[in-house]
Amino acid sequence: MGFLDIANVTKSYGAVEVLHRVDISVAEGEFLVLVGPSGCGKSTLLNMIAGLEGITSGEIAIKGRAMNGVHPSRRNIAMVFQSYALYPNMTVAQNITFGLEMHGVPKPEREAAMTRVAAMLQIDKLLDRKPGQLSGGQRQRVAMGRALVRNPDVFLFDEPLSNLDAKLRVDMRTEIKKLHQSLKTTIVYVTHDQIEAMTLSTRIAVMNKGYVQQLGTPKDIYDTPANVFVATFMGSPAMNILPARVVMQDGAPHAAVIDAAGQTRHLRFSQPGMAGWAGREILLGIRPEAITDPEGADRKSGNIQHLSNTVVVTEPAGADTFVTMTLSGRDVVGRMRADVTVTPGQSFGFTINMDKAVAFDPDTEARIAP
Amino acid sequence: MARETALDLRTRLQEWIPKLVLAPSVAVMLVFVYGFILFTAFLSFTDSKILPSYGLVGWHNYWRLFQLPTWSLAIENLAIFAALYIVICSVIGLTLAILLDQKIRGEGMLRPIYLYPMALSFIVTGTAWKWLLDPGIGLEHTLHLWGWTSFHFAWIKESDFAIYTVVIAAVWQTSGFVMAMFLAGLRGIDNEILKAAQMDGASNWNLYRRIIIPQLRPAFLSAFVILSHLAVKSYDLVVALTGGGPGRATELPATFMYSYTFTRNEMGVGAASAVIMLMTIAAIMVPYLYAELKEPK
Amino acid sequence: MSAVSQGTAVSNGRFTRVLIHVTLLVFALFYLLPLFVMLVNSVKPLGEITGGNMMALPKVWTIQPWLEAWSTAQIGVQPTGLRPYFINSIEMVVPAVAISTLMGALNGYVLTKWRFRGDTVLFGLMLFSCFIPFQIVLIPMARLLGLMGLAGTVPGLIFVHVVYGLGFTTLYFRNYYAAFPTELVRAAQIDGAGFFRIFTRILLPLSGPIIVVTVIWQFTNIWNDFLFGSSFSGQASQPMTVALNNLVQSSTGVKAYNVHFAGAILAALPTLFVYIVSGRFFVRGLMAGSVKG
Amino acid sequence: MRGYLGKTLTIAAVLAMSAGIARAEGSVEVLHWWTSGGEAAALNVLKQDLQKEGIGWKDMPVAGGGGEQAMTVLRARVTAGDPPTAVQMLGYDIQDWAKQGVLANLDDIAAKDGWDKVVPAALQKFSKYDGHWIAVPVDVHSTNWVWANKKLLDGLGIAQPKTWDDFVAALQKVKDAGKIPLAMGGQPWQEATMFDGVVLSVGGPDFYKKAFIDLDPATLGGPQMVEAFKRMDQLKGFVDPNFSGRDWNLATAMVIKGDAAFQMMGDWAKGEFLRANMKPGVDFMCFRTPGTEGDVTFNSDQFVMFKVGKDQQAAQNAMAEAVMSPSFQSSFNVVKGSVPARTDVPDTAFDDCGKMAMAQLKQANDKGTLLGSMAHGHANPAAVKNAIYDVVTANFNGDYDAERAAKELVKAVALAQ
Repeated sequence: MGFLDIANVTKSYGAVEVLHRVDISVAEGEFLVLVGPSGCGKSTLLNMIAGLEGITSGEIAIKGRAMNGVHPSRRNIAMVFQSYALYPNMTVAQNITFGLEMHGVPKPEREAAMTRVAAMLQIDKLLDRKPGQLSGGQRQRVAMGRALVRNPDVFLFDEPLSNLDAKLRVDMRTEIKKLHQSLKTTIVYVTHDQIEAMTLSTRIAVMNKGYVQQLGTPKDIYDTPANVFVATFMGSPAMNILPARVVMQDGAPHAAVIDAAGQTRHLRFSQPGMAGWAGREILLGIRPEAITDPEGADRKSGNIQHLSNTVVVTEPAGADTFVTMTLSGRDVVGRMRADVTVTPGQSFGFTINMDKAVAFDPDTEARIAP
Repeated sequence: MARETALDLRTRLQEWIPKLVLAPSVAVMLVFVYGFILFTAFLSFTDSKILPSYGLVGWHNYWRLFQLPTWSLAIENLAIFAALYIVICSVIGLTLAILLDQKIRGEGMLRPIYLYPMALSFIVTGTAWKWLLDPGIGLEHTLHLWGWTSFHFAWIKESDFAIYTVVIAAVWQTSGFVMAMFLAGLRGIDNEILKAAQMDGASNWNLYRRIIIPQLRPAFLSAFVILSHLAVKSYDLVVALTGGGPGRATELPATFMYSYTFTRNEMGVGAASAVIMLMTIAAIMVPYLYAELKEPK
Repeated sequence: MSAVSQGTAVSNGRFTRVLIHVTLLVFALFYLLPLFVMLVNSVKPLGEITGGNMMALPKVWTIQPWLEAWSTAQIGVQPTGLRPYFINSIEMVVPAVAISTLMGALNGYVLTKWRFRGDTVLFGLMLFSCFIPFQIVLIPMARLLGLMGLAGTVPGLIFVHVVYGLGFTTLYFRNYYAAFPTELVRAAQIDGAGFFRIFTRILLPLSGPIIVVTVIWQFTNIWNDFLFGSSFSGQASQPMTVALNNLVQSSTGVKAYNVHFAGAILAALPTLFVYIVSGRFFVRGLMAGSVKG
Repeated sequence: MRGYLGKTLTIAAVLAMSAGIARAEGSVEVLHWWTSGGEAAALNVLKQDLQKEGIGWKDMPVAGGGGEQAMTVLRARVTAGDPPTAVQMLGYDIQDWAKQGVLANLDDIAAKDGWDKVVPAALQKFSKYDGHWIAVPVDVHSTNWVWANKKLLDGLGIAQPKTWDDFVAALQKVKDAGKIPLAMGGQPWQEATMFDGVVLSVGGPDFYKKAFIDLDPATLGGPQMVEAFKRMDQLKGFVDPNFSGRDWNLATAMVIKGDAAFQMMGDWAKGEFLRANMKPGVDFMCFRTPGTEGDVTFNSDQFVMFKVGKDQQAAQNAMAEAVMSPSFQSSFNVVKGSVPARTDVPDTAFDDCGKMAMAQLKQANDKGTLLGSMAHGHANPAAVKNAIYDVVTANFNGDYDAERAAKELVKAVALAQ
């Protein structure tokens, strides 16, 4: 049994089930990120943990105590909202201490806790201001202060960074990560941004259409995505997905793809087990960083495949250059070193690290794990 | 909501408190509005005269109602009055709001001047209006004294035009209020959009017609609710201004209902007219409310 | 809720601006005309008025009509003027406005922040109740007030005004609170505040503008109400409008128009005061509330 | 509130009693529409009379229309089970309320003070229901009056017209002289008040009775009624174009100022002349609508007594007696411009018009030509009265010609019954 247990939880509005049998167990000190596109049910799940929405069936327990029907304020949780939800009529100090006041904490203790948190978040100079007088980043800190001061068992974050500009978002991300590392608290964090999910979490639950698509460490999720949805949702640029046919050549399974010139090309699988799919169609998934120029190929890889093909577009992005080719009728992006020289229309020798390639069943879109 | 698992006491209480808080209002409304409407509907089928009585007479009161020339006149008048009143109030309100929004010096002075009529009861402003509109002593008379002898304005004395004077006085009373609603709407519009549109080369006319006025939709809707409710209830206005005259030319359903229920001792007919009036209001308002309140899921 | 900005970003030429000012002034004259008639006739002797001199300035100025309307005019058998009825009206208006506003606020709060199945239907029903013609409620209301023992009392009158004010007060607050992020309430719930604490500590302190709008609306309507005031008040609690009506609607007696106009302005002073003083907040309140969907 | 008030009044009553001549106790609550000016002051006399007897007066004034607003309030009060002690009322309304079984019985005092003998029978028709006294009449107004500016008439050489034709000739003469012949307020009740006199002038008391009291359809639609409407059309030719909606006292002011020569209005108009310091017979003239000499169409304000608790009956009876006392009848009616509702009151306090009216009332009562005014609800019930208003005002405002009006009158009256 974990610190926070979500067991078989479903949620329905009337006849419509919006969350289907969610099962997640979170250990103490873990940083769980719920990620998915909007409408996937991640915020609903968070609200259910918070007690802001009822549980249709199943159970949510914190520290072994069932929380179904327990009032939000009795769950010893704290939550940071997307809009921060700072009380506009109260000062920063009042905002931070309101929860303590509601829980009957005496004033001196409240003051002490507030001073501590304010110092930690560097908002001690803002205590007398009203939220309307603060910048976005400052509001974010106050919202976190309000959560921290309660010293809760579980922190809940509902897309806390999505209202910040890009630079501030990166800074605050680091800040949250530091905070987690120093406080060792249990956090459930909702975001639609897969980079936040990857960078912050100890574990990720990728959600779509009310289902948890995959639950695992960032590395699991990235390297062995459970299905096409997870594969394409996590990672930027997204994983290339292209139809291929499994053929046997020299006793080893190959993926047969078609290049820009209409020629069939064979790429050998690293997994011999793919032989079981011989003669059948699959979806081949290759991350852009697994498609490089010959010099940029991963030296540790045991299976580098070469493929020359026509370049469609090149996009220099500073640290890397993204090069697009056409394979099996799809645009396939590769990630080259910055100083590679390619021009559109030219034929170029791509190297593909087939160790990192994954295959999906075209019918179920589930990953084929040979 | 589907059946939830058991809740703790506090949560259960919190679930119930909102409903308990709302309950008195709902109860009061059901009894004192809808209960009374049902009671009135019942009365319309009885032989009630001076006080309610409970002898049923079927549709007789409705039959009599539609025999009365004054009733059809009252309905006709309401249609004219409500349409003109709502349209003119909205147009004047919007115009004033737009003009007042042009960084006018003295806005603080003008705004209360436009608003104050709403604060006055028609018991006496009615008399002031009656005098103003009376050609013998009011505006026409004064302008004649000032030398504009061809000026003629005697609508209040003419059966076919008197209802328009009721519109004038009603517009005077509420257009300022409507102005305030539109002004509020205008102030709520993001100025960045306007700047962008101006850079796109939109003329002021186009700016208002294409960009600003469409954004005032909520203000139009609120104005519509308030104006139509005032139009339907207009009673003291007519009583004070024309007393329903000349003849019965400015009778409205509200004055008709009052006079049959209370001064002519024909409560049954009065109730029947009230039912017709309520059904008319419902026919207009229910679709509107439905459209407004439908859940945007 | 953002503050009232200083007008639009649209700009005009010089000629247009002159035209705008002229138009606005013409309208101002239109709105002021009846008030002018009332004022000018309240300071001239009756003979000048019945003498056909209604629009002109007085030849003889007098404040006698004002004094008379205030303290010596015959209202019923007592020559008290309007003065005592002010107190009656205030005793009725203040609680009625306060209660209906508070209930409207609570209703709006529930209907936006504690939604439940069927709440929209309830709200629709409440909104439609604004349209009930008051003429039809008189008789059944009188009966029920009699049964409740409230007939002819101030609490009875307050009750009636609260009942028929609820539709609009709820509408105003619902629209205002609808614009508030629900997250505020959730945050407060997690912080441990209950239903009433969230209301008093968070929503109410932010409701200033809409309270102004609602209070103005209710104050004006209740202060100016005549039908309920005359039907449900007792002989010692008749409100201002009934007294004013008694003053101006003599059946077969002499009509002292100058006293009537003075009385009318006196009777309207509280509402005028409320409008002029809070006019600025009024627009702001409308902006924050009732013009949003 | 109630308790507090009750206490105050009790204390007031106790004080009044200890002051001396106390016969009854308690208080009366009076709903009326004499809310302003002279008539309210006149009613104050009654209040003081009662206070001398130790009876408190709770005033419940509600103005509006001819008591329309007060009748609405009365409905609310009766429905709430809290009726006032006494209510000012007119004509058929009294009978309508009596049918509801909510009125008190005054037979004992009536017998004691001999009301049957002194109150004209035509008034008793309203003050009694089913043979029992239920109301006390305060005054008798009559509506078939013409008021005239004497100076203006003298200047034009016009004598008091005796016949309808005289009257029309006089009006024409004024018109030719460039003055307004007939001052008029175009409100349905004012038009109906004129119509009272006109109908009486066309066919005399019998026709009037048949049409307005018996509501005989043949009479209502007959040639005499057409003639009556034609006379209304005639009169319309003599009013100024701005008549509609004008208050009656502004019309009176036109006569007072000498802008207009005549006004056809009830005797309450007299007060306006007196207020303007004009003397009857010298500055202004009062005479019956030409052709109605010796007949009187009246309306009478009455205090209708409602059933009250036992503890208040004594006060109620005392009030009834006080209203009927000759001294109050005299003092009140002098102020009001009307005449006393009992025929044995001395006319010493009254002016010439008043003396004339009192004499004519007695005469009409003896002759049986004292008729209830249609315009003021003393000829038929409210529903019928208003139906007649509808037609009269439609005719006077030019919607119906005389023939059509007579036809519509039959229809409207039938529908309202």
